[in-house]
Amino acid sequence: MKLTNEELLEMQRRMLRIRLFDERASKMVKRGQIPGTVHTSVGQEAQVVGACMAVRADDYMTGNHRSHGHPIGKGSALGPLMAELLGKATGICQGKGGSLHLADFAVGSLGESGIVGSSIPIAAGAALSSKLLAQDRVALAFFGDGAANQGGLYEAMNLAGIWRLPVVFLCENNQYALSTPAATVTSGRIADRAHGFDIPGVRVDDGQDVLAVHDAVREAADRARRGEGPSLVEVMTYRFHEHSEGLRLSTDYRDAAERDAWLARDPITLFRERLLADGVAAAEALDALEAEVADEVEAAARFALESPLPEPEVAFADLYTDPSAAEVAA
Amino acid sequence: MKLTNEELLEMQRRMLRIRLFDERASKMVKRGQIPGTVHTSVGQEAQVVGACMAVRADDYMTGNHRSHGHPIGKGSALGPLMAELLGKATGICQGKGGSLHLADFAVGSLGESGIVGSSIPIAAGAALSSKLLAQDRVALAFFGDGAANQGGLYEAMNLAGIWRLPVVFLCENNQYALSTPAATVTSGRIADRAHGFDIPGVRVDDGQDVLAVHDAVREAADRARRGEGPSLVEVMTYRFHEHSEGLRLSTDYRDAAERDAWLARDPITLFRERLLADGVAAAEALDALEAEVADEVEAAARFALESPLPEPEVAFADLYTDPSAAEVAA
Amino acid sequence: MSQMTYLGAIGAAQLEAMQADERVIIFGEDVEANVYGTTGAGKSRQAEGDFLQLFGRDRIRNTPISEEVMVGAAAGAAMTGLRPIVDLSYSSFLYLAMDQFVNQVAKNRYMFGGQASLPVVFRSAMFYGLSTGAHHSDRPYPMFMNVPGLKIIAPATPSDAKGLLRAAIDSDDPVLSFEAVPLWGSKEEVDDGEYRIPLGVARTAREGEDVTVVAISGAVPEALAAAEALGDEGISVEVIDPRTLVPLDTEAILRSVRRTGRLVVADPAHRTCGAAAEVSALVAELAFDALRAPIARVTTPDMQIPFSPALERQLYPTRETIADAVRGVCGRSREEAMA
Amino acid sequence: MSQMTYLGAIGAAQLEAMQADERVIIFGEDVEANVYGTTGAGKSRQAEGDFLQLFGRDRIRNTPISEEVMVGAAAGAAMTGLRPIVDLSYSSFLYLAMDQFVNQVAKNRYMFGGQASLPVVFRSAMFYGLSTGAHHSDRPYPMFMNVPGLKIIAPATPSDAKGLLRAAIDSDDPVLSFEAVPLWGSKEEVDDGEYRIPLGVARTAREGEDVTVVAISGAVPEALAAAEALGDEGISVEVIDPRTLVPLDTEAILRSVRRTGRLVVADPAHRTCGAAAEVSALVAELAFDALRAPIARVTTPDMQIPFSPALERQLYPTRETIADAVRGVCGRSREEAMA
Ligand SMILES: Cc1ncc(C[n+]2csc(CCOP(=O)(O)OP(=O)(O)O)c2C)c(N)n1
Ligand SMILES: Cc1ncc(C[n+]2csc(CCOP(=O)(O)OP(=O)(O)O)c2C)c(N)n1
Ligand SMILES: [Mg+2]
Ligand SMILES: [Mg+2]
Repeated sequence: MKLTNEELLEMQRRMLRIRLFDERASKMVKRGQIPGTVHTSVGQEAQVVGACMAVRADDYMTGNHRSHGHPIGKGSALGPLMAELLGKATGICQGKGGSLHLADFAVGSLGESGIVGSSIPIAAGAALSSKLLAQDRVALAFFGDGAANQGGLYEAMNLAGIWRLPVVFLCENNQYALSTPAATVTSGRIADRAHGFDIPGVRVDDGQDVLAVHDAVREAADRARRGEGPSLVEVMTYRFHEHSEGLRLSTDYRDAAERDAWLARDPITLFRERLLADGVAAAEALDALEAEVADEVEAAARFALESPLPEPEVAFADLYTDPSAAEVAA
Repeated sequence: MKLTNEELLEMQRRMLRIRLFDERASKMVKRGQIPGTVHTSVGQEAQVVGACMAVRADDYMTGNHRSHGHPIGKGSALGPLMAELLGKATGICQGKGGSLHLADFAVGSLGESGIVGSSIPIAAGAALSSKLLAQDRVALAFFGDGAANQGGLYEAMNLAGIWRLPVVFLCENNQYALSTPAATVTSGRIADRAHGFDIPGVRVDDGQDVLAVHDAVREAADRARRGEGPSLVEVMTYRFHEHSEGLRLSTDYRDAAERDAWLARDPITLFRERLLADGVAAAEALDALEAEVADEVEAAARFALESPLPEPEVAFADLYTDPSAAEVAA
Repeated sequence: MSQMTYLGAIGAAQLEAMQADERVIIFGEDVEANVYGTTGAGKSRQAEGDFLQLFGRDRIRNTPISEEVMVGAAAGAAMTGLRPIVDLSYSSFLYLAMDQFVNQVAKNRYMFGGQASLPVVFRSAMFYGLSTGAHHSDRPYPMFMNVPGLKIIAPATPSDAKGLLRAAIDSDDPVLSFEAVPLWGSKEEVDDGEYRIPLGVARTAREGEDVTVVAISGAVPEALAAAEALGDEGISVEVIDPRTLVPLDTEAILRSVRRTGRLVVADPAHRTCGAAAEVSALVAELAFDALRAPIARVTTPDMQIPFSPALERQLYPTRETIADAVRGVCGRSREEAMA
Repeated sequence: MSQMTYLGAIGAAQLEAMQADERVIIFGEDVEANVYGTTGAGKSRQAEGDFLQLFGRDRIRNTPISEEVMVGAAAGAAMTGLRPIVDLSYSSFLYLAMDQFVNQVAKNRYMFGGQASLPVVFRSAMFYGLSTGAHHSDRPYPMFMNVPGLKIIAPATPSDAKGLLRAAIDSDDPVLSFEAVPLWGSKEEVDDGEYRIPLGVARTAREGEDVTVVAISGAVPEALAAAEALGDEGISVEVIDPRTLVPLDTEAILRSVRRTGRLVVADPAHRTCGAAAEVSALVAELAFDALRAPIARVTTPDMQIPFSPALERQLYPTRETIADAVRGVCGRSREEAMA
């Protein structure tokens, strides 16, 4: 698919946003500024952004615990996301969701899920709305290789298959679920699992290449929008950080040589080189882009740090739309 | 696979047992002698017996709501089964299970399940025991085409795949789940769904042929016993009765021509013809076999009808192994 | 007004709602054929009340047997503009979708700081006392009552079934409807027009002075029958039917107990941590001073449900066991009462 | 005896049981790497307590993220000769396997007329108060208490954790173990030898005269702290830790309340139909005559758990809220107490 230079640069911008946002968040965890933990998408930016930019701004999206990349990739403003990680009143979820449960309905993000695999059926439902209400929207469901062993995925693939729902099931295969190598707990190839459901299943072997991911997802999204039903896209990638920030395992579950080989293929560096080689932008412009994003992330961090904590009574709002029911509950 | 004449006749015997048992039970439902309802395997006898006789007497088995055929196929005595359907004290489960929840541990039957799909993981667990305790047993898991859309099946196939558990997943595809045609709610072919899990998935197109079923399941069971892991066998068949006895739907969800075509292929008649043609037995011998089974079923019915109801306090036993806990509960 | 069964009322509420709002859709296993008769007056394809013919396959959708994705997809659809009614048939099947109920349906609005609303109704029927065995006989509303974010209705009469279900469909919050199969055939005069019974408002099914019986779902007619019998013994029983379990009309219960000074709770669910426990605990905390006797619970004991009628029959609250409990809290033995 | 943490005690019980019986196996997500540190004293592969090294991959098994089949397969394995311990990590993940818990694990023995026994333990950890958000903070034991056929332990001290878990593994019935992460680091002297604490026997954590506090899991240390503070105010508090929620030691609770005449229940679960409701209802039914004041529940309100510590902190029972409730049932305001 031919992308404009602007689109290509926007890809790089969003990858940078994810990278710098997550690195900043990582630092804030270390400094004790973020309660709990976060799961970064560092190393997986191409996989996230390639997919998000292959769908429209108003398309639906669901995600998982590795949660910041998805809304950022979909176009969320950074400030309210960062504030959410800090549990601030200005957070996108008013501090109620935290890192694991980001949602930004303004960009179609219907929610990241802390429960592995649990948001996949939600995407199928959003696709049903799109179809019945003629919204012409696609639902993009992100989940990991670990989640690919949750039964709900197969129920969702089947339902989307028979109802020809516009869903793109996107498996982020970073080859590990926490300390567990996918190879030891996954029988067969994930992409192939779609075939038994009469659904296209493709694997993007180089998930560090944002364009490769984009093209595969674009094809799936176009197909979905044409009313031809769902697809499964499996993207091979790697997380550069530990499963979550602060987690330290004594076991070396990832081979050093393997890790080095993947670390050498940083998706952002690779794409920068490509943009330069293809003459899409000059080095200065790309440097400027990086600086711009760095400023943006810094501003988001400042916004988050300076924002107030929510008032305690906020804990008692928003359980129901109906305030009288909430009162009874409290 | 070469079967002895005795084995061939035993197949016919067990098919007859299922047929006559279920027809008898059907009558007893109509007469109000059986509380609740029953789901018969009439028409599906070849699929049940072909599978059950492809495994050993001490192999494990789990089933579903279409529940009598499985234990009968596996060799259960008929009296305690029939008594269970009537809720009698002499029932195989003391009247606590009823038709939906037959279990006969003596023949490896670990339980039929009223919850569609829910017993499949149990079979995987039994296979794990077999493997770790070196019992050399296979676990045969029966479920319907409807159950093939439950996520638990895929979790179980994956687990059995990676752990190379000796499981044979046996899908009884009678083409309908209650009033719902499998074709309308099933994306793709069920047998093919195994492939994505790196598991052999075969379909027996003529599930009215007891030997075809037997051979496919035998191959899967042998493979499992050799330590090579699970298989999925899908058997195409048809139920001759309504979903459950007494159920009357105004909708004609099954096409008359389709039904007639299947009814013409009665697995018991077909096998009788084959036994005659192959000279395995003479007509008189087969008639005698039928009469014998009819007597057996009649005796079971009599046993059931004449058996006493359980004493009310039986309701308060067997929740826990530990009687003191049960006391607290009561 | 016209005579309507409980089951007919359930169908009528859905018919009204489907006609009133195009965003209302129904999906579930075998809903096209209306196998359970819960979406129409008759089962015939021709009769009025055949939803498939009235509304078509877009809005009446057979699903695969996939409870987890049914519930999750309904949540996703509700978050994006539809107002689904999900027919889960037997209440015992809800467990298959428990993660979706607890982690998505109940939590999404709250977790996302109010960005989502989930106008969705999950209907299921409690087939108990009908020899359907342990896998089909559960009455699992108490575990859902322990999940903040869900609303729960449990109607006991045709009028309430119609009005509560309609209010549930109108609600912008997720509602679970637990319908009692033993009541399917019960009949009464029901308003043919559109009406809603607000969630969270109890009904005084019978007024009385000496003792309050809070009765839930299928226990309501049993409690009324007990009250009738006790009236002859000179015990005046007030029967309160909460109708909605979440939000619960605590005030109505307290008001009654403050007057009568005695409480019996009749609840077909299992005993431990059941709905009866909650009602009892509320009263022991908030109306203690008015209490003149122990609070008695009449529930299903903590046993699974056996198949044989010889075993099952004894397990649920009946007019006899409720009456005995009432006599107990009134300080009378059955013998005294009979004398 | 040696100093042991709660987490260490959990590891010790499993180590003992694994050594004592070859049929005991452990499976769960990331158990090989002992990600949660619950199967050994240390996390190092070399240290004693590294189960993978001691017992090998047959008996320590990493699973896929497939809670439903994990629980179902454990049930099947338990029915056929193994004695599995399933590590489900967070309690909030149990919902994914709810059907297996309720319809298979709890029912199979009963439904099959005693043919099956299910010696299996399901461990999970309640990560609450730790900013893990709504998807990781649940304390769902009440819904399992409503399911007949399961046993449930909820230890509050290292000694109890070791003895109860060992008894659970020895039990021929299925046991759910709810472990409180806020207590993981708590320490005490624990018997190094093998011992079991029988299921269904409460522990009097502190003796007192004026009021009984039944405290569950993480609420136990809070209740003890409250008791300490109240002692200075002249209120003598008895603290009962049931330790096992099913079967519940009803007698111990009743005995205490009959003496003190007052009851507060401190329970970190959600309020409606929670464990506190059950304890309250039992007492309101069986020790009513001894009661001199309303029964107060101190629980988590019926809200989902927000992420921000500014919001979350206030939700769980604390020494302050427990003390306030005790003062309340003793007829004293906090102001009076302070004066
Ligand atoms: C249902 C459920 N089970 C277990 C967990 C604990 N957990 C959180 S992330 C994770 C690994 C997920 O792996 P994968 O899906 O591959 O995503 P990744 O972290 O690799 O991006 C696990 C086991 C969970 N959150 N939810
Ligand atoms: C989890 C669950 N959902 C729904 C049902 C209701 N139900 C019982 S049998 C049945 C159809 C099952 O179809 P299939 O698996 O094909 O088996 P068959 O009856 O055709 O042999 C349904 C929907 C159930 N028992 N359990
Ligand atoms: Mg992964
Ligand atoms: Mg079928």
